Amino acid sequence: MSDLLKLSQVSAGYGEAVVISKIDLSLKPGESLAVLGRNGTGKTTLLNTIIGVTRQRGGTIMLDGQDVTTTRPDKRAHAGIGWVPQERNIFKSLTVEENLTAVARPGAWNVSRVYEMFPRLKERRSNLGNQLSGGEQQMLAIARALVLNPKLMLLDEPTEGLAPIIIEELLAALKRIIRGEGMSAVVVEQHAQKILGVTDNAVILDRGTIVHAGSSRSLIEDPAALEQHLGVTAKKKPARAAAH
Amino acid sequence: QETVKIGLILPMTGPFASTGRQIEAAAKLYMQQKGDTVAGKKIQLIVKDDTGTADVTKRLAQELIVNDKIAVMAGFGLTPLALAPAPLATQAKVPAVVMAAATATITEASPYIVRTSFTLPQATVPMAEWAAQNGIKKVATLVSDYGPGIDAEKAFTSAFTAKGGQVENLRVPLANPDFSPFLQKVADAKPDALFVFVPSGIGAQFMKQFVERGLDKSGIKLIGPGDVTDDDLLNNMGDVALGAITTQHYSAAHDSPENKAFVEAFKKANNGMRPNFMAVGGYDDMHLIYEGLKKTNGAGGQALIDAMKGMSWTSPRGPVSIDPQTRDIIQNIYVRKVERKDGELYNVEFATIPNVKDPVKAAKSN
Amino acid sequence: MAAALETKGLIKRFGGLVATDNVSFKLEQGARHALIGPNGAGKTTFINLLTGVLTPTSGQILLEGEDITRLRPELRVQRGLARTFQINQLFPAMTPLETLGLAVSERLGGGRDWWRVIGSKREIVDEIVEIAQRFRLTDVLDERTSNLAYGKQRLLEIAVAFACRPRVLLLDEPAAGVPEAERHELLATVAALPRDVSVLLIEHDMDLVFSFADRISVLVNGALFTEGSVEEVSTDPRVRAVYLGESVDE
Amino acid sequence: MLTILFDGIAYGMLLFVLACGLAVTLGLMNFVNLAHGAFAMAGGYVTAVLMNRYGVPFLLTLPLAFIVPALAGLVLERTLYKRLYTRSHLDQVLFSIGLVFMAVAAVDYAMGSQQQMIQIPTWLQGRVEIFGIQVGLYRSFIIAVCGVLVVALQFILTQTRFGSRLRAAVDDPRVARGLGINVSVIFAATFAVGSGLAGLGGALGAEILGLDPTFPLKFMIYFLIVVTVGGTTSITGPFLASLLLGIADVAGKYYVPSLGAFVIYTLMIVVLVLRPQGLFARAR
Amino acid sequence: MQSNTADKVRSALSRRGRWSLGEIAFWLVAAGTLFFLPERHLILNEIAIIGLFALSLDLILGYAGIVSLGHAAFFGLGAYAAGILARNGVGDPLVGLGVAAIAAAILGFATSFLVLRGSDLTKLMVTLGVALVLGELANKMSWLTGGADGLQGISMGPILGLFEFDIFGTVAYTYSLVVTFVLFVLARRIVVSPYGLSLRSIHDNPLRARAVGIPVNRRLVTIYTLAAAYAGVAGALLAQTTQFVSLDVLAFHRSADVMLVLVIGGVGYLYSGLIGAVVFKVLQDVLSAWTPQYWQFWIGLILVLIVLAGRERLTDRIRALWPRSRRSLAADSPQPLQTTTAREV
Ligand SMILES: Nc1ncnc2c1ncn2[C@@H]1O[C@H](COP(=O)(O)OP(=O)(O)OP(=O)(O)O)[C@@H](O)[C@H]1O
Ligand SMILES: Nc1ncnc2c1ncn2[C@@H]1O[C@H](COP(=O)(O)OP(=O)(O)OP(=O)(O)O)[C@@H](O)[C@H]1O
Ligand SMILES: [Mg+2]
Ligand SMILES: [Mg+2]
Repeated sequence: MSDLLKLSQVSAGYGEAVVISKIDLSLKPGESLAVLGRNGTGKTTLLNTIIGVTRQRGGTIMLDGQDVTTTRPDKRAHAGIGWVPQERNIFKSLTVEENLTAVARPGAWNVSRVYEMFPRLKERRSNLGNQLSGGEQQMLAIARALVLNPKLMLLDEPTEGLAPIIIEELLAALKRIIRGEGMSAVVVEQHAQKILGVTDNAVILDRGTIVHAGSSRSLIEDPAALEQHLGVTAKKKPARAAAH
Repeated sequence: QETVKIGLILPMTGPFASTGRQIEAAAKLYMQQKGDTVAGKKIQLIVKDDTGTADVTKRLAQELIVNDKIAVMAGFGLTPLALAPAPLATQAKVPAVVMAAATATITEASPYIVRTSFTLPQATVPMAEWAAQNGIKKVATLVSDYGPGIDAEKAFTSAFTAKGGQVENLRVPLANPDFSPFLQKVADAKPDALFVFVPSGIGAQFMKQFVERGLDKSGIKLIGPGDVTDDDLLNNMGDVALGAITTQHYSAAHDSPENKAFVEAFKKANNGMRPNFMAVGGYDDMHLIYEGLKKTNGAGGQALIDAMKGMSWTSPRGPVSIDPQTRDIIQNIYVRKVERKDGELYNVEFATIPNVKDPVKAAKSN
Repeated sequence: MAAALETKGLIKRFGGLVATDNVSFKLEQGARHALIGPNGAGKTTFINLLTGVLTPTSGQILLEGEDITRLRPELRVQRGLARTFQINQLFPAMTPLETLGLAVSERLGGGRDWWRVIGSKREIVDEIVEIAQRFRLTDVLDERTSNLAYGKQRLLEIAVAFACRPRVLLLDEPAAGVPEAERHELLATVAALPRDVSVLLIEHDMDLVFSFADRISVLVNGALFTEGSVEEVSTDPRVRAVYLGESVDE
Repeated sequence: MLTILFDGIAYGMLLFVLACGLAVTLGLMNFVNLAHGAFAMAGGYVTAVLMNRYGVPFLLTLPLAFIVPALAGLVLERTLYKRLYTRSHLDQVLFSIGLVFMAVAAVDYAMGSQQQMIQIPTWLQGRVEIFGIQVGLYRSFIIAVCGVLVVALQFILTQTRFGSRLRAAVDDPRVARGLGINVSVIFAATFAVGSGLAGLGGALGAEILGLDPTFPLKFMIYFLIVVTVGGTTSITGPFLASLLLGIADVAGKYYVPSLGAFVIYTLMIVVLVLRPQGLFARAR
Repeated sequence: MQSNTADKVRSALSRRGRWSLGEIAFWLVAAGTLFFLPERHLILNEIAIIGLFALSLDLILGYAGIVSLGHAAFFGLGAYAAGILARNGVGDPLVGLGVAAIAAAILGFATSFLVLRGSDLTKLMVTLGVALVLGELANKMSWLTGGADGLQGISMGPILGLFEFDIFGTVAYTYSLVVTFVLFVLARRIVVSPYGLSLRSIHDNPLRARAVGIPVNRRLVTIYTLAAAYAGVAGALLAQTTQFVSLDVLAFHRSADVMLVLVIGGVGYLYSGLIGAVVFKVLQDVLSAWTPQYWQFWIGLILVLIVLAGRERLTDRIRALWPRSRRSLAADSPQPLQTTTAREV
């Protein structure tokens, strides 16, 4: 099967600075990819370049066989990308429901279905965007991307600020959607352990370049790589802080 | 060849731009007709835009005096614009010829100020007299709430009550888009006539709303100094203006050969624009300066101002002279009524009050 | 001894919604206390009430025994109550250096000082350096804050609260956006504060909560649901049902 | 008494007609377009020129008074304004004031500095008596047009997706784009409509307010007052604010003429101090 | 390592206080014009006054983020205060300046409470309203102000009892320039102090500013009052050097012009007002001499072009002449002004 998303030699940055350089990536339909890396290594920049809101400096991006390198972000969204930005960016002067209806596109995911997934949002449907709690905003950001009915979801730290029980449900749902409905996803995460159980493949970014790529499974089983690139000491409970 | 410089300071932009335009056009027309040489010297006109702001007028006047060494300055569209440079005129002994500003006191601010336009009381008092003589007993006055408006109100009220009339005063803010509450008050008061003074640009708006409210039909006569029926705008106002009775020193319809020639030349030079009372002020002022310079052989200063005093000539508006005491103009005031003439609207003069002096200063000297 | 921070019957309504429902809560001196609860339970609202960003509909707030319910926010800070925000609240057009310098000099009463250049005081400089090093901000001190990566901004957010040298520190999801590997270090920095500083932590990362806190309160639908030691709360089946889910182990 | 009320309403509606375009560009798009008055002036001049030079009937000129400024707005938006959405408000102020200066001088050059007059058709002149009060026909006409406008705008903004998409695009254009909203088209369309409304307002208002090259500067303050007092998040806000200001102004000038000039300003200050987001802003 | 960082920190922080060559050159040139441009002293005087006026607006707009479209209220009040004083026999210019500053400061203090809340637009309109009301008052109180005719009969004594104002404007310009310089030095001192930094932080994010213990309202009130006093002094300078005051010292265009001047110059580095005043006035003077009727068109065009060419980039370049305002440490390019200040937590 041909690639849904293919990045070749993509570079991007802000102003003078180049933040990510020469990234190669590809993703088949129904496949999912975790993007890991320390702070400031360019994970967000990578996602933002795929959706097109960061200025691309070089390379090409193919979406579903089309070259979208110079395509406007809204066109890319129409072509099937759903985006959950890191800072959530809820439209603050729209109600919860308007946040959804303003962007919704026809398909399997409609407003009532995302309300089922996040009942909390239904309770808050007429709150304005800036009258939501942090976690509620995160749910809304995810829901908002879903009602676009994308082929490809770009999720930038989607579990941030969510209660453990919701994370659990969200990850389960993600798994279901990817496996069951053939949606693809690129997920940026800080919780390597959690996300690797969901995605098929994983890459690790460091200073704007890919320093590790492979299947999620192999990465979980490779604590040395995790330790080296992310500093994660797998499953070791850190000692309680000295003062205790 | 020596040059004599005349500094012309006018509001060329902003809300009073049309005043500046009329005067500039008239002054240029005069120079074009009479040539730019007087007493063997070349006349140079320097036009400056003061945007209607007094401190700018003053600075421009000062620069003209200090840097350009002008012999005489002229222009001054509004009262504060004329008052601001007055001390300079005194200090530098440069005559200042006021072409537009109409508050009575201006010429008292400096012995170097002469005026070729008019003073508001000069145009207003005859209106009061005419009204009293023509069966009008009760008048409501409506003026813009600023210096000249208040001047007009005072002059009219005192002259009209002196003749036994009854007056009710109303003032509207200068920036006032809608006259309805004031007109409603007038309607409630049911006077015989409404005396109105608003700056000329606003006049048209006022006229329309006056008619829209049906006040003309309820028998209230519209009277006032000529600003509301400014010649510049009158024709465009349409029928609403018909019948308004005003007193002023100039109408484009004034019947004299001098005026016919002036109006025609003015229109020709300014693609059809009709001269108004501002224009005639500018035109006469150039005449005054030219004649003055002829007498002084091109010298400015004290000699020029002395030469101007008492000068008399026949202007497009009729016979005029400069009062040697007050340096204000003495002129005929005409009572006019807006009528249609050859398909256009004009202030048609039907009565003349000859040789009117500024009543304020006349009262003082008595 | 009075509790470091105490609320009595605190209520906040947003229209019809009761976001804080009659909360009577005590933060003991020197406590390492965590506040957890489902999304939208009212945790942030609670902090906003404590710090004066919001005014309560009714109820009382006591800081070290003194009623501060109506006190202006900045005066609470001056009395030693500092916080971090769930969503970064920084000075985007200033540099971390300036941000920290500002916080330190304000605390030292320098904000009224209008005749001296800010860098001229030694104690200020030393403290900036100390905090910057502690939060690994030295390399970005001179960058514009809005250009920093999110994680650095997050660190700055916490560093600013530290710079206020609080006696009571309220942390609203401080680890959000911080990579897994660094979270524990961050919290260790917090835990290493002098013992007389009391800390209230809101966090959804249970690893952190359990390793940091000695006491946990659970807020659900605006009301206090339960309170107890780590052991008690983490094994409470009701807490599992509404909040923890199954995957959290202890 | 009732006449005063009617006059107040009519005056308020006139203010609204003039300001509603600004309520759209400033209020909804959050673009400080001080050149609003220039578009209004354009509409006024379209009507004046068509009527006076070509004898087109008043009513027929109105659609053109909408369309011509709307097209001008569209062209300017596509070429210039669009570069300024992301800029600071100060840049927007500077830019739009620059445009105003240019418009003022250009119109002055082309049309002269004097007042332009239009003759409204006779069936709109004069007054009739309804329920014992004298009402001006033209003012009633303005009230009617205004009513239609309010209903239509309110409908579009609250009941259609266009409205929420517009607000989304204003809140966060970058993310709105990333979520499939064609921000450029929405902004261009909205801007064009805002300019068109301004033009329509100028054409309708010329009869009462007069029309000369300084129009955009002279009435700028009034537009801004209406939009600020009404709050910038809706159309009904400015509408109600216009009514309030119109009635208060007319009544104030009628009953206490000596304080007439203060009424509208003081009212504005009081309202804004008590409700800084505007009288009818959505709860935030 | 520790001391190394400390040194860097110290120098980065105190860099802002040092006078750079660019600045010194600026003031030397300004002083030089006293000798080199004797015919232009009148307009230079006006430039100095407008520059001071814009500087005062910069204090609140550029540093504290309070936009104002009614700054002429203080300018006008200062002008009238100085003018009325001089008309009633107190002709000493410095006394006039002092009284004008105090009068304007009192008005500033009283009205500062109106601009603490609300969006930028609200602040614009409230300040505008204050100025308009004041203008109407001045019109109504013609017994005191001379109303629309303007205040006449101002006669100024010599400065310090030594220097009489001359018709060439040399004394006037020297006087205005010296006053502007002194007040500039003071303002410069203030903005690099911790107090000045706290103003910038309030501008940036008032919510966070409160959360580090800054009494936001009090700071805003003080700076607003100070800026009002500055504007009052500028107004007094105008009244004293032109010996005339009319209603348009309070007019809307006065507030609008000063805003333009400041924005042209670049907002937020104190020189903005001065540079803007030079640029704007010189342009206006040249263009209006060239085409008195249509100069506005060209000014407008230039404004549009300045913005399109990236005003902020242009002014950043000027700013770069001042080392303390290195990109990252500058009172940065104005943030997009928010229409709502209600930031959600
Ligand atoms: N708007 C911007 N302007 C300039 N530089 C930026 C901007 N946004 C990010 N950067 C820089 O780009 C680099 C990468 O940032 P990015 O946000 O992509 O990192 P990230 O991997 O997502 O980090 P985090 O885990 O903190 O979210 C950082 O060093 C940051 O300083
Ligand atoms: N200004 C407001 N108006 C109306 N409702 C509000 C407002 N602010 C917050 N809320 C509601 O109050 C509830 C409590 O919000 P709060 O931010 O305190 O939750 P939280 O416990 O911090 O949640 P999270 O863990 O998601 O951050 C939420 O449901 C939110 O929608
Ligand atoms: Mg990121
Ligand atoms: Mg929260």
